[in-house]
Parts: sequence; C-alpha cells; structure tokens
Amino acid sequence: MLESRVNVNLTPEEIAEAKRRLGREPNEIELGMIDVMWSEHCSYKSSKKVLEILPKSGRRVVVGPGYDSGVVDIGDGDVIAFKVESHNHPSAIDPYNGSATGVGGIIRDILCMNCRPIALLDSLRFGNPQSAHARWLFNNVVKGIADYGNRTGIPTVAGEVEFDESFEVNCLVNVACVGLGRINELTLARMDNPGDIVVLMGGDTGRDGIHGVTFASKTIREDSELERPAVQVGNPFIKKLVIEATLEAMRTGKVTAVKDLGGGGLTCALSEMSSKGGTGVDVELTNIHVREEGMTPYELLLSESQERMIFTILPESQDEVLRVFRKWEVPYSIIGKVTDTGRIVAKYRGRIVVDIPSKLLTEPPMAKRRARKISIITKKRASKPPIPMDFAKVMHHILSSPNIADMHPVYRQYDHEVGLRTILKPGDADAAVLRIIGKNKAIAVKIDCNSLHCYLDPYAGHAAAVAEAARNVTATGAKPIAVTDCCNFGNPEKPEVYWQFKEAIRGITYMLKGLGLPCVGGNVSFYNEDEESGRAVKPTTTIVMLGLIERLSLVTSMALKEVGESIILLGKTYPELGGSEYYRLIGFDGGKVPKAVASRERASIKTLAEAIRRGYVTAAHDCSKGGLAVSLAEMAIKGGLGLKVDLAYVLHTPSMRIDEILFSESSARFIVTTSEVNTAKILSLARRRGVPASKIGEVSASSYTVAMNGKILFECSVESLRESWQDAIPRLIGG
Amino acid sequence: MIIENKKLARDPEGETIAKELIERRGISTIKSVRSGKYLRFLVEAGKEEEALRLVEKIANELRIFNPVVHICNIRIMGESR
Amino acid sequence: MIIENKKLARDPEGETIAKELIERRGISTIKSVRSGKYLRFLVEAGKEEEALRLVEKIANELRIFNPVVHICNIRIMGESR
Amino acid sequence: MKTAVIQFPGSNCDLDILHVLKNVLHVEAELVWHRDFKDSEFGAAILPGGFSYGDYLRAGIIAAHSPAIEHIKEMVSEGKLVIGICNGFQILVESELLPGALLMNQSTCFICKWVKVRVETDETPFTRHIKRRTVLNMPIAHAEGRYVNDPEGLKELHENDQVIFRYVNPRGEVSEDSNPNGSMDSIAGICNPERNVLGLMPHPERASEPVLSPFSDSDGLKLLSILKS
Ligand SMILES: Nc1ncnc2c1ncn2[C@@H]1O[C@H](COP(=O)(O)OP(=O)(O)O)[C@@H](O)[C@H]1O
Ligand SMILES: [Mg+2]
Repeated sequence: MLESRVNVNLTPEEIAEAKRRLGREPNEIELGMIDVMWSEHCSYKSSKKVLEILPKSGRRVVVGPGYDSGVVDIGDGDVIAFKVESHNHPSAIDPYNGSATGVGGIIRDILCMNCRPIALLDSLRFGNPQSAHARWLFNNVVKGIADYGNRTGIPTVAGEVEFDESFEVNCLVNVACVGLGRINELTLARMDNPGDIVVLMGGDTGRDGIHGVTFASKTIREDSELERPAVQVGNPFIKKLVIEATLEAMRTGKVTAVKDLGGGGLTCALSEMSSKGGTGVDVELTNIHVREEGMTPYELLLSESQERMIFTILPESQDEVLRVFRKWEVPYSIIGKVTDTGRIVAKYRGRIVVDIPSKLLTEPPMAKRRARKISIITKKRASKPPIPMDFAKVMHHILSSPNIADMHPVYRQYDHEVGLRTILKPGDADAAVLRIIGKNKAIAVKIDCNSLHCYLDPYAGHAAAVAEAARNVTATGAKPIAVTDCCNFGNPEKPEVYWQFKEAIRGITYMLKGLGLPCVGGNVSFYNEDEESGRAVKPTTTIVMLGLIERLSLVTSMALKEVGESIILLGKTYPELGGSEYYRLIGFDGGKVPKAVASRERASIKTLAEAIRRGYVTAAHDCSKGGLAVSLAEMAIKGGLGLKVDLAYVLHTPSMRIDEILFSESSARFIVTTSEVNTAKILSLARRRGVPASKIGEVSASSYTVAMNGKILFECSVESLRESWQDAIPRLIGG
Repeated sequence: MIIENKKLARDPEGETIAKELIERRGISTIKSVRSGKYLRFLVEAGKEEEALRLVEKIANELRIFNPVVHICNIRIMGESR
Repeated sequence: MIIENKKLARDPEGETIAKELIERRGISTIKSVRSGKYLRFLVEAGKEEEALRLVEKIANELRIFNPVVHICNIRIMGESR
Repeated sequence: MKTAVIQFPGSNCDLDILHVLKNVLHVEAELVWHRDFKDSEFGAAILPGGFSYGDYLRAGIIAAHSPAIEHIKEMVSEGKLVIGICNGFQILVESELLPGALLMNQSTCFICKWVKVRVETDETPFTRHIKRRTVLNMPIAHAEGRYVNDPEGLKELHENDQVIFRYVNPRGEVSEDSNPNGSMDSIAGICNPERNVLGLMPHPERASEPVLSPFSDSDGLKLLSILKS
C-alpha cells in the first residue's frame, strides 16, 4: 500500500533532524509530508529570516503576516483582506491552466478570513514580444486569468505587464486578491477547540495535483506519465460555488475556522491550523471524496487538487453548515476531529498511518544561505547618447514600446465591473478605485514593480517600487495604508541571487518605514531560472498597495479635464536615466538608476493628498516609467485634450539635457492639473512641505506641444500619439 | 484534429455536462463525457500522408495544443470532390 | 459528437487560425480551417446502433446543439475493452 | 409588484441587480435560488448575468434546463415581464423563449467595455418611457454575445419590431466599428413576439449609478425603472 520508495528533496541533515524530533524513523508517508512542509515553497526556509526586518505593525493592522492574508481596518467596522501570490512555474509550462489556478489559489486565501473577494490584480512579466514563445505565454496567461476571474464573478481591476528577455523562459505571474469583510466577523485559520468537527469541502481529491515529490518518485501505476498532466486544470464554476457556500456557511455562526488547501494540500492545512491553535487533529482518510479509485494515504494527504477548503465546525452543529453545502451542491466529507494532542493522526481504513507532531511540520529548520554582492552590473558609462534629432518620432516610438503602451488588449478581456464597485477602471488612473457600497468611501489598489531598476540596483529599485505604488494610489485621492509583496527571484542557493533578495527586502523596508506603512503579508517565489542556461529572472518584488479614500468626492483620475487649466509638476527631476525606457529604446547601457528618497516621497505624497483634499486637483498622475514626456502624453490621450508645456519651468539639477528632462524616471514626482485660481494654492502647499514644484504649462485643445524658453521644440497631435499608444500591443502580439 | 485534455487531467466541461445535464435527467447509460476541440483543415496536397504531415507541423508550430496538458489526434477525413 | 457552426453563423475561431496560418505564415496549401466542439460519450449499450440512437436523442432533447446555428455529427468511435 | 432575481449556480450579477432594484430604485425584489423559485408570488423576473454552470457546453444551455425555467415560462404565458441580462439573455435564448443564438464574439475573446446602444422601438413595456432612437451608455462584459439568426428569423424579428437595442457609434449610427462582438445587424437586445420577454447583452445594472459611469449618468435606470410600477 505504501509508496515503494519516496524520493525526497530533504538534505541528509534535515532527515536527521526530522528523526531526532520525531524520536523514531518517519514512515514513508510521514517523510513525504515532512518533505513538502520543509520545502522552500511551504517553509520559507531561505527567506523567513530576511523577511523579519519588514515593518508589520500599524494602527490599522488587524492581521499581519502569518495568516492566509493580511487584514487592514478601514473604519466603520469594515476591513480589507489582501494577499498576492505567484504562479510562475506552472504558468511557464501551461500558461492557460497555470495562471487560471493561480487566480483560484489566491481567492481562497481571502475566503479563509471570511471576507468576500471583491477584486483581483495581476502582475505579469514575459520575454520580448518579438519572441513567439513570449507571445504564446502572454496570450494564454491573460486568457487563463480572464476565464477564471470572470467566471468566479470577481472583477480584475488593475495590474501591470512588463516585457524583458530575462522572462523569456520563466514568465512571472503574480495575482493579488482583495476582500471585504467586517472586523467582528473575521476568522483565523486555526484549530482552537478540541472536539470541533473537521470537514473537507469542494472539488474532489484526485491525483492530478500531486506534484514535485511524487512526480520525481517512480510511483508504479498502470497509467503512464504521458496521460498525466504536469499542471492542474482548474474549475472556476466549482470555485464560484465554493465561494458562495463558504460565505454562507460562515453566516451560520457555527464555523470556527476555514482554510484553503493550496501547496502541500491537506498536510499543509491540517498542520498549520492545528499548530497555530496548539491542538492536534485526527482524520480518517478513507472518508475523503475522491475522483479516482484506489488513492493511497500518501496521495490523499499530499494532493493539491483545486477548489477545496477545510472547515472546523462546532460539535453538534454540523447540520446547519452541511445544509448550506448541500444547497450549493458542493461535495463535502466529514473527515475527523480536532484533538488536544498536538499531533496529526491520520487513519486509513481505521488503521493509523501517520502520527506526527503538527509543529514538527510547521517549524522546519531554516536554511543557511550566503549572499555575495554583484559588484558591477552595468558599466557606468560616463558618455551619453547623442541627442535625438526628431523628438516627435521618439515620442511615438516610446509610446509604442510594449512596456509603456496601452494594455487594453489585456484588461478588456477581464470583467472589471462586476460587483458594482469599480469607480476608476483599468486605464482611468494609476490605481483602481473600488467604492464600499453604502458608505461614502472607497479603496484604491495597485500592483507595481520596475524589474529593470530592481536588477540594476535591487535596493534602490525595490525602494522605488514601494514609492511608486504609494504614489499611484495617492494620485487617485487615496491615503496609502498597507502593503503586501510578492518576491520573484532565481535560485537562493546562489549567493548573488540571495544578495539580490536581501537587498530587495532592505530597500522595501527602508521605504515602508519612511512612509510609515506596514507590510501585512507576502509570498516568495525562488528558483525562477532557466535550468539549461542557469539564467535567473530579473529580481522582481511586486508591491501591492492598498489606499483608503475617505470621501468619494476625492476620487481623482488622470485624464485632462479642461482647456486652460494649469499643469503643475510636483518634485524635482534628476538626470536618472539608468534603466529608463528611453535608454532601453535607444539601446544605451548606462546612467544612474533613479534614487528613491523616503523623505522626498513623503513630502510629495502629502502635498498631493492635501491638494486633493482641498479640492484643488482636477487630474493627477504619477510621473515614472517613460518620464515626464510619457506621463503628460497619457494624461492628454485619456482626456482627449492637448497641452503645452515649457521645459524651462521644469525644476531640475543644473545643465540637464532636453532628453534627460523629458525622459528621466526620477522618483517622487506627480503631474497635476488645476484651475488657474488654485494654481498658486497648490504651489504654496508644496512650498510649505519643501517640495520643488512649478507650473510647467497649460491644457490646450488637441496638440501636444513642448517648448523650451518659449521656443517650440516639437509638436504632435494627441490623436496620433493615441494611435501609437493604443495600437502597439495588438500589433506586437497579434489580435 | 481533435484536442482533448490528457486522460488523467480534469475536464471541467465534460464533467459538468455529465453531471448537470445528463445525470440530472436520470440518464444512467451515459457513463462519462469528455470534451475537446475539433479543427478541420482543408489541405491541398498530393498525398494524404503529406497533408497529415503538414497539419501536424502546423499544430506544433502554432501551438494549437500544449503537450503538457493536451493530447492531439490528427486524422484524414477524406478528399474533397 | 462534433458540433460545428453553420455557414451563416461564421466561425471566428477557425477564421482566426486560418488567418494566422495563411496571412502571417504564408502557408497557402491550407485552404480553410473550421472549428468545432468535440464531445465523447461513453455509452453503455448492447449494440452500436443503440448507443448512437441514445446519443442522438439526447443531443436533440437536451439541445446539446442549437439547430438554428449548428450542425451536429455523431459517430461511433469504438468499444471500450 | 415584486420582482424575482433568479440565482443559478454561477450567476454573478445577481447581487448587483438586487442592489440596484432595492437600494437605487427602491422596488420590492427578492433573490431566489433557482431550485426554490415559484412564479406565483412575483410580478416580474430577472435572469441576471454571470456564468451559470460555468458557461460549459454553451452559455446558458445548462441553466435552461433548470426547473426554474418552467416557472418562467408560466410567467411569460401569463403576460408577466421577464428580463434576461447577459447570461440571462443567453438562458432565454437557450430556453427558446427568445429566438436565435448567442455565439462566441467575433474577436474570440471576452470583451468588457462601455458601449452605446440605441433604443429601436418604444412599443414594448420595457421601453415605453424611452423615446425611440435614444442612445444609452451601458457596459458589456461577455464572451458569447454575438447575436445570430437565420435569414427568415432575422426578417421576422425586424418585421415584428422585436429588435429593441442595437449597438451604435457616438453619433447614434449603426456601424461596423461600433459593433463590439459581430452581432448580426448590430443587435444588442430583442423581445419575444408577445413583447413581455426582453433579453439584452449590455448590463443596465452597471449603468444605474452615476458614480460608476464614465459619463456620470445612469442610463440603465431608464430601462429598469419599469419595474417600479
Ligand atoms: N515577502 C513576504 N513579506 C511578508 N510576509 C510574507 C512574505 N512572504 C510570505 N509572507 C507571509 O508568510 C506567510 C506564509 O506565506 P504563504 O505560504 O504564501 O501563505 P499561504 O499559506 O496562504 O499560501 C503568510 O502569512 C505571508 O503573508
Ligand atoms: Mg493560503
């Protein structure tokens, strides 16, 4: 009955440690469980120590890292749960099913807190769109997210897409979910009460989700590997029923805890829940509703089949809860009871097959990793590229760069309206804005990272990612309140990769502390590298920022609104073109990566927030990727209006060139528009906070005009800029 | 060309049809339903073998199916005219 | 069972694949592509004829295809075991 | 008059339409699980948008076999009003309460965007308050919304004045590039010959509060307000 020989990834030291703690030789099932729980994916053995430096507390933090998702208080008894997760490896081999099940996984993390999922965000990275493989990944990942998200009735409201050759083989697929709940109805996934009944609900358990270890182990069965898919196929229809049935079951008041079955399957859920509650659990594996005959205990404990949840229910009250499951026609099985033994005891046909302390599984030994600084990533070239002759041409060129161009081919495939909350929709602003129905308030959310900056300088790049995400929500009228993050790196056993990771977390910590923001959760994905070439992805920690908009009247979009209004640039421009879209475009390798300075960010953010609060601001936009020139163009295109700016008024360091002023990606900047009368008021708000600010031009009818000291440098029609920007992705990717 | 999920992969569509449409009607003689995609190519070729090889090539190059999850079956249906 | 769109209903998926093949890759030996849905039923029946009739009946009664826009073809594939 | 909002497994605009009916229009409305639906207490019914049964096989087809549809048919025969929005429209078509078919969009993709639809007739209980040729802003969000019928069916629709909404451009004209999904004759919504069943692909409930509309209007209410009487 047992597997012939379990092939584990544990080191000899880890196996010895497991034996010592167990006080005997683990049997093969137990060894499989330890193997999964002590894997990098479940144990965070390489990252936990490093992550400890992140700030985690704050007055709004209700649940910090350590549970399925972080939870933040937004007042009036309302809470927001949010979490992000990567699904990189499955998406790289099966982009459609891989990304779809990524969406499925993150939704469950929100449900665990008894919050209703109200939004999804996706952050995607692929190789150069010239590559057919990258296009195949792109098209199928987007379709996978669309098909799953749309069918579960959760709007996908924001995201980002980057193209860079380092993601050619290992694409990055990070999906975040945002949930809304009530503070007094939250549940934590922990087994606190011995005697509670344990119920497994949702999709059938099958062999389809048994990965890694079992794949590697030569389990002898008549079905050949050819018939076994390497990734799972999700069923969003079942997921929708699981969502509704879970939320309705919670309303009975008889459910004490819920947890999703994700990586590590039942083993992970049972051990984490009991370990957190200091309890144990007894289960009978034969009770599990299965999809395939003859599943072994090993398979039942480790299957990662999709769309499953574990419930603990007050004894004698199960009928009330099970009735809800029956109404929604979701299968379930009563599999056991919470105990006070501190152990997981699993029976198969009445015979004990596993008896192991929960904490042995959830408190794995940490791995020791070495870090080595990568000294020179780019040759710091002293020279500069020649100044372009035709700036209008550069404008069209940069707007049609796949990293800048309009992503409507992506977000049009997502239902971003379902739920009746989405006030600012994809494309309207730097962040999505969702109202809280029945209240005069809203939240803003965005996910962000600039992987090229993070590669060139992991510390500065990641600090800037936090700052940019914060600016993004601020520009919509929100106050940034909390963050969750998703780390995507190569092999942490390589000292250079580990160094990148440590630098990233240091940079994030620096900016979070500077902005007074807590990190309430996250996810780490390592080993994103090509086994053949050994090439790792650019280090990329995506930052999900949550902002709170205190009144709906504060909601601000980026579209230019009215001819004649003033255009103000908040923040100073530095010659920081290292890793800029402009240099990438002209193929120039060099320059300084933008530096993110927390005090400057804070001052700019506070200034804009106050200007919005006072009702001065008619449009606002963060100024980053592509620089001033691109941000202005986006505002013009969105508003269907033109503008005229004079670069002489842009505050910058001495002797900057025109292309540097236009395309530098310096941090801590916003572009805002305002009426003539309020112009001085905004400038004086900025002055008071020490933010360099100036009026750089005005909104006009239809032409995008850039001058220097009154002399026109170049001019394009906004309509033509729109075409370059909108048509680029369909042209590159194919309709 | 018929593209199906691998035998041991789930097939949410087939499962749902079987359960919600067929079982619910009390039809018990249908034991299972699997769903797939069907593509019919009209190919100009001298020999059947040639047509088959061309379509196979296209299926792979265009990635009409993904060998990680799908099985793909290509057959000649006949000649036109 | 193969369900295809009638001519009047067009076939966006087939058209897209054909366009991709012919226009983008210049493969001119592929004259057309039609797409459809494929369903495989495992039927318990004494005779093939019986299975066929059962599936036909279901297809009509349960409207597994929409006669306004679809054509539906049912064939026996073989026996299991 | 009380309106039933019928909830099928996989419906996802059920709570949205309920919110608009109850909190915006202040009409009596109730969410009813499809298996529990009995027609007698209700004066009207709405089949909401979403993905009933995951849209497997064909959007709307599996829900069309729900016992709820028998009750809907009774309501229809009694002359009560029935509205199907998006997936609800697909269910009505698959139940043969409305003619034709809704097939995969010409683009082969799901499309979510705001469109303009023109009211083609005011001689229905649904549009009698709206002037003919009025252009309404509403969003669509569907993968299978391309309306198709055979030539005779199409002719009949036009002759009986059953086409209620068509996709148009900002100038109010039917045009190739304002047809988001490839529908025949740019059809976005139709009614039955008896004129008491309406199916439409755009979502009026998403266009019922100015805060959600890019145009700060609430055109969807113009349609839904008929449930007030
Ligand atoms: N990069 C990170 N920053 C902060 N917290 C993290 C990070 N990565 C993981 N965590 C926290 O560690 C815990 C375990 O993460 P994970 O295994 O991804 O959660 P789950 O079990 O829900 O999949 C979570 O509470 C998560 O928030
Ligand atoms: Mg989890």
